[in-house]
Amino acid sequence: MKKFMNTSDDFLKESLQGFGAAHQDIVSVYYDPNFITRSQSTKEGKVALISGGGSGHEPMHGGLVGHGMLDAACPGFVFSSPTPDQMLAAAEKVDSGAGVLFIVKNYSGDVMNFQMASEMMQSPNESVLTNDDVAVEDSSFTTGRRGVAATVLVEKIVGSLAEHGGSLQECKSLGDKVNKNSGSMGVAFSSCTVPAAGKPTFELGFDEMEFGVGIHGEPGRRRDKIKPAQDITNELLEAIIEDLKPNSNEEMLLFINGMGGTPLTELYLVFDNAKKFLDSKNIKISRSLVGNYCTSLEMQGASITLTKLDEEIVKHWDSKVHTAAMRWGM
Amino acid sequence: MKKFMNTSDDFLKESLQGFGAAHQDIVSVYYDPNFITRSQSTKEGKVALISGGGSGHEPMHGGLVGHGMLDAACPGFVFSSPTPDQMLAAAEKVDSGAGVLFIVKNYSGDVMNFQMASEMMQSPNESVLTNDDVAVEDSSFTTGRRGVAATVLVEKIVGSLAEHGGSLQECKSLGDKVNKNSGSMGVAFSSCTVPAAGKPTFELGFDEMEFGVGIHGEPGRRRDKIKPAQDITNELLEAIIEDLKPNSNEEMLLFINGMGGTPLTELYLVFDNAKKFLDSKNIKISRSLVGNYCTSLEMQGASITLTKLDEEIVKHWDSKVHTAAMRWGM
Amino acid sequence: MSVNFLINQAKLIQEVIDAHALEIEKLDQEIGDGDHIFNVQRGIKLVIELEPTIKELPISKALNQIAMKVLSGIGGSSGALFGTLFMTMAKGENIDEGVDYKKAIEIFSLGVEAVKQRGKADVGEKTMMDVLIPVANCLQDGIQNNRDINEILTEAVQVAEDGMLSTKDLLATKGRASFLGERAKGHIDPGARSSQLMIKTVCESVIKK
Amino acid sequence: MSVNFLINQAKLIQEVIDAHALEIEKLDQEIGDGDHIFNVQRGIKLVIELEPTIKELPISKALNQIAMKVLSGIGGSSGALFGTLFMTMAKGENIDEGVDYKKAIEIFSLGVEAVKQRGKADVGEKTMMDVLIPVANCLQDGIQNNRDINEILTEAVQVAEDGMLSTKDLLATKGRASFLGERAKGHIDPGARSSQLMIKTVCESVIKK
Ligand SMILES: Nc1ncnc2c1ncn2[C@@H]1O[C@H](COP(=O)(O)OP(=O)(O)O)[C@@H](O)[C@H]1O
Ligand SMILES: Nc1ncnc2c1ncn2[C@@H]1O[C@H](COP(=O)(O)OP(=O)(O)O)[C@@H](O)[C@H]1O
Ligand SMILES: [Mg+2]
Ligand SMILES: [Mg+2]
Ligand SMILES: [Mg+2]
Ligand SMILES: [Mg+2]
Repeated sequence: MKKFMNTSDDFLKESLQGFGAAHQDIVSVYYDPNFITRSQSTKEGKVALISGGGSGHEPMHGGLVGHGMLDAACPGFVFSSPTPDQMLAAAEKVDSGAGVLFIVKNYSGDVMNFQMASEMMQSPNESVLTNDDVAVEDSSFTTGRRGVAATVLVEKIVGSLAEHGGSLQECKSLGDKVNKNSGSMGVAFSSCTVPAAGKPTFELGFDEMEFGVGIHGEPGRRRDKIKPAQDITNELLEAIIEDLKPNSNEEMLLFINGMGGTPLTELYLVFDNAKKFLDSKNIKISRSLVGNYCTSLEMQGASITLTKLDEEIVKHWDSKVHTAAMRWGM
Repeated sequence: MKKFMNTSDDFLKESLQGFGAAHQDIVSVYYDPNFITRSQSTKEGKVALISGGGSGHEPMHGGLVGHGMLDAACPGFVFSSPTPDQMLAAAEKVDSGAGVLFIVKNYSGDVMNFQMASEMMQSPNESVLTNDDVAVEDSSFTTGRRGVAATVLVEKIVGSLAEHGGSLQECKSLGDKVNKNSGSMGVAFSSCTVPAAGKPTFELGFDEMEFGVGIHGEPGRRRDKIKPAQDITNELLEAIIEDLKPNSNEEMLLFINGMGGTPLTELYLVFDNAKKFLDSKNIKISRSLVGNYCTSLEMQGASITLTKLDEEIVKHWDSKVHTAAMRWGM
Repeated sequence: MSVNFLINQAKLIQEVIDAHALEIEKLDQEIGDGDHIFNVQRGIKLVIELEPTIKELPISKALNQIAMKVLSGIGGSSGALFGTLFMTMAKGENIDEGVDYKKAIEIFSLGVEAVKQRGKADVGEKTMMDVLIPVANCLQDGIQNNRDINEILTEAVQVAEDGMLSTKDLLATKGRASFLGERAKGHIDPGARSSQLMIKTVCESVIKK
Repeated sequence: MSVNFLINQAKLIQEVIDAHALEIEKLDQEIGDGDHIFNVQRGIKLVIELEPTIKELPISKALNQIAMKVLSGIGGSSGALFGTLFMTMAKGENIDEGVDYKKAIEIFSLGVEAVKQRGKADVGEKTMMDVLIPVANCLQDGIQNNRDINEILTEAVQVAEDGMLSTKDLLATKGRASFLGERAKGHIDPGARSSQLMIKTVCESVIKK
């Protein structure tokens, strides 16, 4: 395993320390229990947004803490959900009386830990559960679908509404809507290596890819031979479109997300290929995002997310934001 | 080779197309010859900054075109310097009469091609040559040192001066100063693969790293066994400090740059380790940057850059910027 | 059941889990995200480190401290589930007046019921519940029918193993493995394996006495 | 020397370079950035594609178009250097009135001198100059001494090969390989190899006639 690390035990802590030191103007980092808040306290009457999840997906969620987005993030160990004490400590710090909205990716561990925190909390709180990964079949009898890259979009859009004075219920509703309007699917060219494990989570042949991979290296729909980018892009988009069923001429946001080990150059190429395909389907891309936002350690690969837009979503997407990883308008 | 690509011939073009489509508000992309300009034309009397170099280092330079930074960028083929016709076409588009400053990384190919463009141009122009890579010995009898990640800092800082009305000579002087004040060195954990080559540029054993690597995968000072991050960081910093000879309590900018395949989590860990070392040397880090800015395709690794700060440099570092890859204040 | 008993069991469990670490790691890599073994190992270590803090405490307080440590120190699904198990056991009625076999089985069963509520998974969904629920049932049955405790525990070891093995051919409907659909078939659930090993360890150590 | 001759030479060179592509690629991977072979191959292809555009042009215009194509189509060091070579040759005095051996050698030598200015590298710095300069000198010497052209060209082939081989043990002081210091020793310079192959191809094809 080749990583910039000293020991796997210190990996998370040192990374958090570096993050905190590099972005003192935006965030404060707390330890034992670990959580990240904005460097300025929540203004009175503003709903506090808290997300969290296993580490290894940076910049999500710590890099998304700041004006117009999250109030706090709770990083678990690498790929392990955080624990209720982290969420409670974070909530205590950032709750200004208007309630707390938890943004939770749909994994058993995350869901259960956030639920326990929610039950232990005295103050009003709600949760938005993201489950945008169309690689997995949805069903109310099972855990359902995974929450992946659309979580970033939910955090941006709901973050703006909270900043503009939206109530806890309004924030939850908008979060649920953005999640429902979104579909994602990813593909991996290489595995990632969890520091504590020291070896790759899975093995891929030199000419293989994992189609529909999860953000922890969970197996996807199938293992496939590697293909031209246009073919991969088309197949990902077909799966997403089949799920979202957009109308012709529907306006959408196209998000090309890198898994951590794929450079921007390739992500822009995927964006190009995606646009060609979507143009041919009369789907209008009126907003976009390209970059490494919801990653899987050093995994090579990318995911595509499409989100149906309406006036409210566009307004809150465009509004200003100031976090370590996403910043515009200020 | 696993890449998001269709054919190696179309790699650059499709990537540029995606870049242009994703950032229409900031840039315009031109083809044959290829160059990228701001979507708005240079305001009268403002010195035009043009950089360029081989592709494969994204977001440098195209992602650094925009308000407060570059006016144009000329992308060559992957790892091949661009050609004079690109620079001439770009200059023609963005020169508003106050002259053109070329920012060129010190490689024979880049230097010669930019020189030819400069000689062919009618209007006033100057060049800043960056050569911050301390892994290579400096000498006036040889090509000298390579230009690497400090180029990004030069572009930001000089970009601000140009925006604030600095003359061509003033811009050149500031660029030379920032370059002289900067030292960089990198380490690679894996090779990169040039699309046209289809196989890795070099081979590294499972426990080896290339210490002092160049941004095209050029060999560095030595091949070494992989070490704890703190050791690697210390050695890189020692080499840089030996070159820059900062005073005790000198204020510096610390830039941890990813090579493309190393995730943010690790870069922040390196930032932490670097801060620990610099604290012990009484070097004050008063500005910082962490991320993938000057990359080498999908190479795993990182480089560290230190820049001595003074009031002028800090002012122009802090001023607002609006490019695809670097944005603050607006 | 005493605090001392709990700590000793944790130490025995540590040995057994460590001996099966690679196997459990591999199971979670195949149908999960690979962290289950580290989660479990970290949890056990934290519980053992609690010894000086809890050894003089009444068992309800000790169990509660263990629960909090497990809950805050593990993370992931197993942290929430094992945390819930101990939190519920700590709330057992009158346990500070002594915990005999009957009481121990009672509070364990209450704990398993709470875990079932927390994870909303029942038998047959390819999780640790395929071990925990049958074991709780077997223990309760045995004690209600006044059977010999060694016999009951011996049966529980077998039931745990059967439950664990049964997960192999199941389709997962809860937890991370549920994302795999048919592809999860043919793999034993990591949480079922670690729970089964813990139950086996505890039961056999008690039988030995 | 005619436009037709230039195009035919480009086609011959293409065959030879393609046959040595892997070798040249490896050389630039060892002490450069690996793109030299692609740069050269792209350049040759572009020149050959110019055939319909330039075949009726006077040689000065044809050479100039070749120069511009090489300059704008290759990039990197070799694009600037080969571009400079052709740009300078295109400027040769009175070449549209016919180019005999003497004239050809004269404009080639002027071109090499311009390349030397452009790259600021002389013999002994481990670049293509270790081939180009000795070859230009050998050709000029030969023609000034009125030696037999076949003899001159045969010698030039040998001089090119010696120059190319000499780069192996040199320390590089110019170009990308200069970054390597001692580590560049033991490797032949890719630009020297490609230039040598081109010179060999041209000379031998002329000798054959
Ligand atoms: N909803 C659930 N109910 C019961 N057990 C579950 C549930 N979800 C997961 N598990 C158990 O948790 C185990 C995985 O634990 P672990 O790897 O520590 O957490 P995570 O899945 O969050 O990475 C699974 O093997 C399964 O036995
Ligand atoms: N300053 C120079 N003068 C002469 N030749 C040079 C110079 N710099 C580089 N070269 C030649 O160029 C060759 C490399 O060309 P190429 O790989 O196409 O460009 P780059 O080095 O920009 O990648 C070297 O092998 C060397 O022969
Ligand atoms: Mg986990
Ligand atoms: Mg090159
Ligand atoms: Mg797991
Ligand atoms: Mg080269």
